[in-house]
Amino acid sequence: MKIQSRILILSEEQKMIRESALRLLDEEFPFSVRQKLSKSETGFDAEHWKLFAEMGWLGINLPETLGGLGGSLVDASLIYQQMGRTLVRSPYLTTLTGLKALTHFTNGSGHTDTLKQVVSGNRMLTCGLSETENPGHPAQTRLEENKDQWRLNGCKRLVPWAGQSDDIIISAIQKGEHYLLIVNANSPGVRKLPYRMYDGSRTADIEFSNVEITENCILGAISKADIQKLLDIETAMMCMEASACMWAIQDQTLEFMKTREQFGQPLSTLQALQHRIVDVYVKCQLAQSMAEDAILAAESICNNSDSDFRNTKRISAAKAFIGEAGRFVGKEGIQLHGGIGMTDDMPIGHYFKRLTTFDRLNGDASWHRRRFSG
Amino acid sequence: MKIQSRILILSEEQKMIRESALRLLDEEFPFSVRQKLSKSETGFDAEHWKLFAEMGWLGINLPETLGGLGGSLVDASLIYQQMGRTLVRSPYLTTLTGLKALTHFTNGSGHTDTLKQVVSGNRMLTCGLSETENPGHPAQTRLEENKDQWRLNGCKRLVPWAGQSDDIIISAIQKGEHYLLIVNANSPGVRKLPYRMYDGSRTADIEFSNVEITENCILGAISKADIQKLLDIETAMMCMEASACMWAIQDQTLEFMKTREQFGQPLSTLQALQHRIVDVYVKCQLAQSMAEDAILAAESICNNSDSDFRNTKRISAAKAFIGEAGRFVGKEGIQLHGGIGMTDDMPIGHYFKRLTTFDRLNGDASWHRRRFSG
Amino acid sequence: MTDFPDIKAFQSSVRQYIKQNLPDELRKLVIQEKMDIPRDLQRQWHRILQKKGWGCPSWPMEYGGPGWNDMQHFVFEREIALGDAPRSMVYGVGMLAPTIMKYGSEAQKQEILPRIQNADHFWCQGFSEPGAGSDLASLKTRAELDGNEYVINGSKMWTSEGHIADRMFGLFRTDSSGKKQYGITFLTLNMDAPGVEVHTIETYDGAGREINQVFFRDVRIPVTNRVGEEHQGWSIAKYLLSLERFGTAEVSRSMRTLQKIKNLARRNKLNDFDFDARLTRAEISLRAVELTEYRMLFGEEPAGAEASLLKLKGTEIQNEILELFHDAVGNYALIDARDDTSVDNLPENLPEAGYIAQAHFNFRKTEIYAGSSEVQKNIIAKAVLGI
Amino acid sequence: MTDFPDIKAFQSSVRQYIKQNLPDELRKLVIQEKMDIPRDLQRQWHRILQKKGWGCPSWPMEYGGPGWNDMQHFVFEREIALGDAPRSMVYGVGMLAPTIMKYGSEAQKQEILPRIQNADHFWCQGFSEPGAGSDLASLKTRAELDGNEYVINGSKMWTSEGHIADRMFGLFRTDSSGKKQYGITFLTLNMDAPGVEVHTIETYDGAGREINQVFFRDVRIPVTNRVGEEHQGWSIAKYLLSLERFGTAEVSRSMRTLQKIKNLARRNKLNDFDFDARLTRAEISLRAVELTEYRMLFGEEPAGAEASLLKLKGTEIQNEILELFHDAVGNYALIDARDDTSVDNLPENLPEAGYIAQAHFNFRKTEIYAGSSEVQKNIIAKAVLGI
Repeated sequence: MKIQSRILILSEEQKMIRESALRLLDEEFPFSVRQKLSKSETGFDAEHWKLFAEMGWLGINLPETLGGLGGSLVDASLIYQQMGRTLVRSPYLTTLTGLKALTHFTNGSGHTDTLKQVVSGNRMLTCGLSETENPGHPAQTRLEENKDQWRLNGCKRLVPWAGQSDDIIISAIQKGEHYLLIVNANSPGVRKLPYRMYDGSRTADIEFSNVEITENCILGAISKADIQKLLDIETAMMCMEASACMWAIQDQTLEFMKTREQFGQPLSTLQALQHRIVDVYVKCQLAQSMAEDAILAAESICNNSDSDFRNTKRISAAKAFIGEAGRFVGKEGIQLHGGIGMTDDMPIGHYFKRLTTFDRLNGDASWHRRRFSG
Repeated sequence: MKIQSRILILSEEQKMIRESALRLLDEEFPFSVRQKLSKSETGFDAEHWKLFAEMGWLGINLPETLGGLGGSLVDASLIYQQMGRTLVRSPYLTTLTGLKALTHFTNGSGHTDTLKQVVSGNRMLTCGLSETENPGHPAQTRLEENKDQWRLNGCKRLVPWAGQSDDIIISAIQKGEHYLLIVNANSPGVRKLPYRMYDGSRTADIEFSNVEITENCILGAISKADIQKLLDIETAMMCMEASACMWAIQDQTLEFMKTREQFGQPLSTLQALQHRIVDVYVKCQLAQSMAEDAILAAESICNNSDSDFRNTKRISAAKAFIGEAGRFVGKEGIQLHGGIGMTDDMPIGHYFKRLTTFDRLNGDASWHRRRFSG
Repeated sequence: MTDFPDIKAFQSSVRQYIKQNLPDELRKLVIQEKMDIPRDLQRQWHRILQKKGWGCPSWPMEYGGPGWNDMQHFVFEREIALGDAPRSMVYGVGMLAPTIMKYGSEAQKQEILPRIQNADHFWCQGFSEPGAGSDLASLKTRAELDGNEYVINGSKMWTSEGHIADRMFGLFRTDSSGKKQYGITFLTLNMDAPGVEVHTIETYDGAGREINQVFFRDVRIPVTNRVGEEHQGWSIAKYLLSLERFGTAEVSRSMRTLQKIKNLARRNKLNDFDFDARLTRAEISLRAVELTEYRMLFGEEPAGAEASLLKLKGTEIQNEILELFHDAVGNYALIDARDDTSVDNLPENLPEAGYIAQAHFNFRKTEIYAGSSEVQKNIIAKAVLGI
Repeated sequence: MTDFPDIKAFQSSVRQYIKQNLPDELRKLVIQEKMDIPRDLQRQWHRILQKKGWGCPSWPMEYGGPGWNDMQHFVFEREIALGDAPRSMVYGVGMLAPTIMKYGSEAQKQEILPRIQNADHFWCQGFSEPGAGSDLASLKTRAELDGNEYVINGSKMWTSEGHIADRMFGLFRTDSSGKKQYGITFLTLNMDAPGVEVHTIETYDGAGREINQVFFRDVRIPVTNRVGEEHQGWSIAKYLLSLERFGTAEVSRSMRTLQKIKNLARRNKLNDFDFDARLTRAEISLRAVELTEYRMLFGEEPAGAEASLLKLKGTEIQNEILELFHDAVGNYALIDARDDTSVDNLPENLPEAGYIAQAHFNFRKTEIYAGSSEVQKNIIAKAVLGI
């Protein structure tokens, strides 16, 4: 099913972004390639990353002066939506978050070179803002001054793609205040404990033992609310990805039901199964509405320096809803496929794993429900 | 569907109790009679009550010396189960609870005459142990001694059939201790605010203003745990009733589906509806297991003076499960009937109302889940 | 979201007008979810709205409507719900009138529309029959041509407001020889015509007079009461039923119920985490339906059969929310609101107990009528998913 | 409940024996929900049980089984699960053996049963095919009689443990002329026979070698390998499949998982009311299935097709509980347990993260295999409700 926006009213240009992203990803990133990359060293392909850079996708939200396209968050979300649909796995989102952190709070001053290298695909950047399951939980990682030298001690958990990154943006605490830092991932005292995730993406715990931090790498003080904003924006992007994953499951399951025969007739003619694929379809529609609303809320957050609690709630409602709905749709997708749905060769299980991951990251459904009602 | 016990292993005599109760109730209490009685003054028929007395049902749990049959709680539950199945409305359960309170804690001494009159159907007794939604919440109703006279002040909420009763057993507090009293419902200072419930049963708030209580009417001190036991036993009885209500809905809905045609074929041939009535059937089976287990737990409570928290949990698990399952089955029953299910002439909606009432009384599903897990 | 200039101003003028002009007596009945609102009160309110030209909100200007765009109409309906005003007179204003505008003769337009607009005539719908509910096309009530008149025999079922209606529009069997969709004719008739008898169908919730069975025994109506061609009523009915597609989700009413629950929970100081978790879930689900309704109405492309999901999910969440309301009220919700003594005895701080149970039971109908949830699923399967 | 004298004593002797004799290495694999437990470990454990005469718990004494009554068997299986011992060897011990006892020739009994009892031979099942899953009778793999041999061509799908099995029993098409249930023959064969090829089917959860597709190319087996009459294998299969009816609810395993969740929650000091509410609901639902299983096994009347509900609800609640476990572990549950580095890096206090995701994904199979949930519903509709 073609994804049509209805809450988002897209310009012709935006529709083009969406369509061309889909075309490119379909071509360059078929399921077979994804499977091959799952067990590779880095989990994604440097050639793909180069392509993303060439398409301008990495700098889509940056001003043209910094080598970007000057696009909106919605523009970026349309690309990421199609990555969800085609189940593309890459450090795309965490890179965008890292760039946003770098530019939004410091306008990139002093790190223009890093920025440009990231945007051109020559340097990998990631961002680790959480230390526990609760997104935005205050950092315990400490920045300390000792004899005119800044030292970093602590641990950041499950920082996406940190093992594959050259630079990591993190938050740390100093005298009760939070600071945003950019740390070279290969500095002495930085220890990475890498993990492969079950959706094939990579992550790592990062331990900092007396890591020397130059003045230049301290981007500035940042409020807890501003950290939360970065996370909210990222979460809204994830919602767009996840709702597109759901559509992919719907499409593939419907197609399977139309072709697979049992007791002499296609599965799609059995009314009990019809009603169940309808339930899946309905969840996809509702999830899409929530995702679109979340990305609009996130765009408001981007555009306003004031914190608006309503926007935060819109994003939490979406995350909670899609978290649950996505897992439901994944389970139904497998069940409606029967045994075939359990096989590694079918994409369906991999979409389900991605959607399960989605529900957990940046706060699960239960956490966001509490935040929504709080 | 014939209700078969499987956790409960019944004696031949018990099977006879069950079958004869069903036969009698089916005959004497068809749905048309129930409908007629709904809007009558008292909500039930004195002739039926006489019949219950003649059958020995009112004194089923009392020793023969007090005019009872000396039967077990399971025996009583088999009768009450069939009242659920045939949707009989009467003060049967609250009468049993009242009698249990009267005999269990005082062995009826001093009230033998009242007991006998109740058992023979000539005097109506009820029991009001709760003052809030939380079953067994400590009483606020106060028993006070003033110049060698006992006075009662306070209010008991929603005491079942209190408007139709001659005597009411209640708990009251005096100097931090709880006492069980039997109060003549027509004493000066007793004010009844009667209600008709949507399932046609009757209830009342009872206000006590300086009601004079003779020494003889103070049955004795009672612990909170013992009040809870009385409520637990009553709750287990209700579970047997409710699970039988569920079976009735299942039977009637299945029958309807087999006969009602749409688009030229019986509803029962539509697979989506088949799977839904299967869900109903499954809930009925599970609920029955829970009900049987609850009544066995309640029988243990009856037989042991020691409080066993495990028995309490078994009953709470059953109440929570059947509360939710009953409402589910009621809603499905109506939905599968379509418009016909909305009409007052069909029993289905009345069973649903009874099951909704069941979920609320003596603590709703949410309350019992907390108690189970606590 | 799309910007609609001045929509905020429009919204607040509607809100203001409702607040100032809705009779208290009526507001109270609506808050209490009464199904049997008296005819004269309904008429009074219609005329109050009509003073502003708002009585027939969906009508184009050429027929004396306000000529609103979809967004204005949407905002108006939401304010009606949130302001505790009654639903608009759906059978005349919302269903028959647009059908007449599209299929009616000039004479029918002249005759029918002004009387709807002025609330002179109340209409009811004669579609379903005892053996034809979801399977509407199998209807059997006959209209036989006899000279210049049709003679009607049979009965119609589930006729809401049949007991207060002046007129009925409906579908009647004029030919049984072909496939069942053929041979159905769309007719209108006077409810006081000889041979028409209205019997109330009592519902298990005890909502009072709401639905009826209407019997016809040799009821004679002039041929000029026919809308469209003889035997071709099915396509008119399909058009008419498609008008119900939006709004049946009852999102605005559910939003209002949620407000009531929160208001009650604040007063009752509930501290039940289990309840709170259910409430939050329901609130988020309602939001998903609300946003989807908005998206389908005002988004990139107009929604077709997909809109069936709004009815499907909207009524589901509506009933979930009413169930939460019922549970929040507590055990006093168990009283029978038909019994005056019981209502009088209720604690003063719990007026909700006087109506919530009835609403909770009554509104189960919304998952059944106007195409049951099962029918909506069949429609989506067929028309959207192509299976 | 019925009293079974001495059942408590029996239970504690079983518990004791498992505790003292289950090899640590094996216990660890079971705790980690490993699907690919090595053959030699399985054999070792079987022989440890067999020392007590418990290796084939369902067998009657005449065949060297313990001759237990249903209650003893039930208690034994529960203790196996709660004691983190592996499932018994279902294909040989639980399925083929009783079938041979009922339908096999004397020679087959002599040949097959002792080798199962001593765990000399591991068996697998060849029923499903790529085009015949829920619709088993539409199987197509052919066995053609050629003198004293059958010649097999085709393939079998979803063959659990096919890669470690010595023998297969299965259903093969010997005649396609009649209705599809006719012409199916029950045969056994050597997995190392020329022309047999076993291909592992990888599952999306990454559970390792568990299920296979088995290809047959001109595989020749002697006629004496046939069980029962030619073409009449369907009724044997139905008998064999009915043996699975209990136990597939996996109640005991779910009880064990619940213990693990509570243990974890205590350590993690979770304080999430939403999670607690879900957990309590699941615990109560499991209890309902547990009691129903008990009731159907030991109650007033033996359960027939109703037992389908145990598989249906048991696997549903099993997966609900595994999902809760996954959620309770938190974000470290997201790691891929196939990757040794990842497992090594895990925080020490969270060993559950090393296996829960895989179990959570893998066990979705239980709602699909051995008659999917949809098939169970069809069975109940037809055989219990008569529709």
